[in-house]
Amino acid sequence: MTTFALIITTPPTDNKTHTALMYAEAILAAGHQINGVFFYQDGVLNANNYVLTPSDEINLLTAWSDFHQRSATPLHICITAGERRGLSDNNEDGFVDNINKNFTISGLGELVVLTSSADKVVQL
Amino acid sequence: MTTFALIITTPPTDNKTHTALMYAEAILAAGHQINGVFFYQDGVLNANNYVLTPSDEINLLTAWSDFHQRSATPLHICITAGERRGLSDNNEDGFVDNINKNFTISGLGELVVLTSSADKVVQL
Amino acid sequence: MTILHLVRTSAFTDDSLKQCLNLIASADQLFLIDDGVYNIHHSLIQGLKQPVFFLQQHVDARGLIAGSQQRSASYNDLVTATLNAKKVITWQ
Amino acid sequence: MTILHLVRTSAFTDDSLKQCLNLIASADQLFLIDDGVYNIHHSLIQGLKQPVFFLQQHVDARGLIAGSQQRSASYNDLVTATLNAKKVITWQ
Amino acid sequence: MSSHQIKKYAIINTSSSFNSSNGKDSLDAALILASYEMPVSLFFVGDGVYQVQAQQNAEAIAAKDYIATFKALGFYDIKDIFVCQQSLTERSLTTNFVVASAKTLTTSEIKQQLLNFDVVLTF
Amino acid sequence: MSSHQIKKYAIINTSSSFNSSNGKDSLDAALILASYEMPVSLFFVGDGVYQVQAQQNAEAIAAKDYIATFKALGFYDIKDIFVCQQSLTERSLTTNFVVASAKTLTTSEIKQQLLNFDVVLTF
Repeated sequence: MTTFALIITTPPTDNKTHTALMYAEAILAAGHQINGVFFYQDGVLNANNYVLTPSDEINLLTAWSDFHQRSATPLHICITAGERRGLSDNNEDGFVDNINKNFTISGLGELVVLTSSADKVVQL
Repeated sequence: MTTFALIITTPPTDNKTHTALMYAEAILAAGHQINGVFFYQDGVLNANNYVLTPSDEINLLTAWSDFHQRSATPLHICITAGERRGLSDNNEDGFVDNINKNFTISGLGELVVLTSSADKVVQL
Repeated sequence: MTILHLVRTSAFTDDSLKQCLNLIASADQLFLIDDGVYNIHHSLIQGLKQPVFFLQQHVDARGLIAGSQQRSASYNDLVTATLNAKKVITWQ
Repeated sequence: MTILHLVRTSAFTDDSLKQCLNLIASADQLFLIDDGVYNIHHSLIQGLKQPVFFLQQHVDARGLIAGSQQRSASYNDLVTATLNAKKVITWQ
Repeated sequence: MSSHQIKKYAIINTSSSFNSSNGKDSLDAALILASYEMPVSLFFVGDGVYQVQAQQNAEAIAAKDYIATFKALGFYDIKDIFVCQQSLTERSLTTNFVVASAKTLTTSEIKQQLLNFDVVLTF
Repeated sequence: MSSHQIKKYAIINTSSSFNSSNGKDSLDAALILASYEMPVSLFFVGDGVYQVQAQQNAEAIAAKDYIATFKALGFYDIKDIFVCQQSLTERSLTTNFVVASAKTLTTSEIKQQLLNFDVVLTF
């Protein structure tokens, strides 16, 4: 069994993000393990509870959440990148935490931990 | 006096958006009028109240808000594009309207109205 | 009446400038802004018949030195260019 | 051990494939995914020494017909290619 | 502020089918313009020519099949669909288009066409 | 899950200075890797070579001046900064770099260098 770390930098409006999910599924299907998926840059938008997609289109938030729940794969978001793009873990006046609970709030340090501990690092 | 309609499709993390603001300022400084700015695609992220930027960087939400308040230029966001990117005018459980009050919630129809009524249309 | 073409990307990376030059008419204007100013040193715009303007602030930000064939412009000049054109096409 | 190069963009629009080919070693592998599959018909990859793979689903989605010089692959093949390489470089 | 009037719109598509949301967002804009009875012509240049190719299958990558809507453009009175011949040739593509009414034009012909419009948008 | 270990990282920068947040996001990643004592080498290829040019002035466009931080990379023990000679030449650029320790390499030399790393990231 080989361990993987994935880095995702594309938003849910970009089909490349679906590719990343399919690749993650294929890793698990082949019997390997993903130590964690790190969402950076526009990738953090995948964790936004506020994102709505029309009912005839794939909802990547639902898809990632389902992936997490089936596999227990940690999904990390870079909170600094998130704050620049409208994600917030703040519940004070005028704010509601909009980061989906299937994602873990992390910093760039987690990128280092994940990529240095996995056998394979793939950026998608 | 010439009337302008501007279409902005770039997010606040992209310096091209600052260019658009500087261009809008120059239009007004030259004595012309902007009938409206229409934010489409990733441009809608400019209206997100949740976006935080470090204190040593320009905050485009503040800058657009200030521009609106000084000039009364209407700033429209395409709500469909917004919903795909984490903007919400919903105040139900788990949501707080995060669209800045200096922006008007609109649909693509407003793009038609603005561009067909202005003397000049510029997409930035 | 002419078309004002705004080019916002580097032709060393993408093909926006190329698409623009395929469709620019001889009476049109080319205006380089944002990363489009990197094109002041691109072979595609050497010897163009059309006047080529660039936003001076965007050249300054990138530490470039413009050649003598292209013309420095301000945001106010960009507004004027818009007024003088029938319409604008933005290549980004 | 070799490098697996993933190319995700069309070389007709941007220069990712070109950057990749500048740095690909003769023992490396090239794997086209996403818009990178448009490159199956680009002159840059004709006659390459390295094997060129493409994700069949991504070719199908775009209505392309692959030539015989490139090799159809599944996501499972992409995982295998990752396992067989020492490291991966993603050009996007 | 003047009320809106009829203007002629050109939309130039330079993006491939699925790499960004440009293709779909452009089509949405074209349809809404048409619903306001604005004349709209669509141009496909550069990688935009991939959008009008037949045999695409968005479902293979779980993408929205906005391509299918091209076939319905006639119902929206969008009749002018122009595809750049040079861009097709560069990409070894045929004129097997998803919409039968699409016509190929040379870059010179597109340049001439562009004189006819009041507003030009690019996606 | 194994705990993390020291790995050698290469970061390849292909983006220009200000068009996207890639330049700054890449530098942030490099600095955090260095703070975890991972050896990091930076490569600048394609339009990435614009990032290391001297005389840039981010303030002229109200951008964050992350370029200034390149000068401090030595303090973070990031000593290997490699710039693609071919990309410089194509763009008519000089070797007047913002960071004195930057070295130019040919594409063949970069290809050789890449053999030395465990992880390669691109921005």
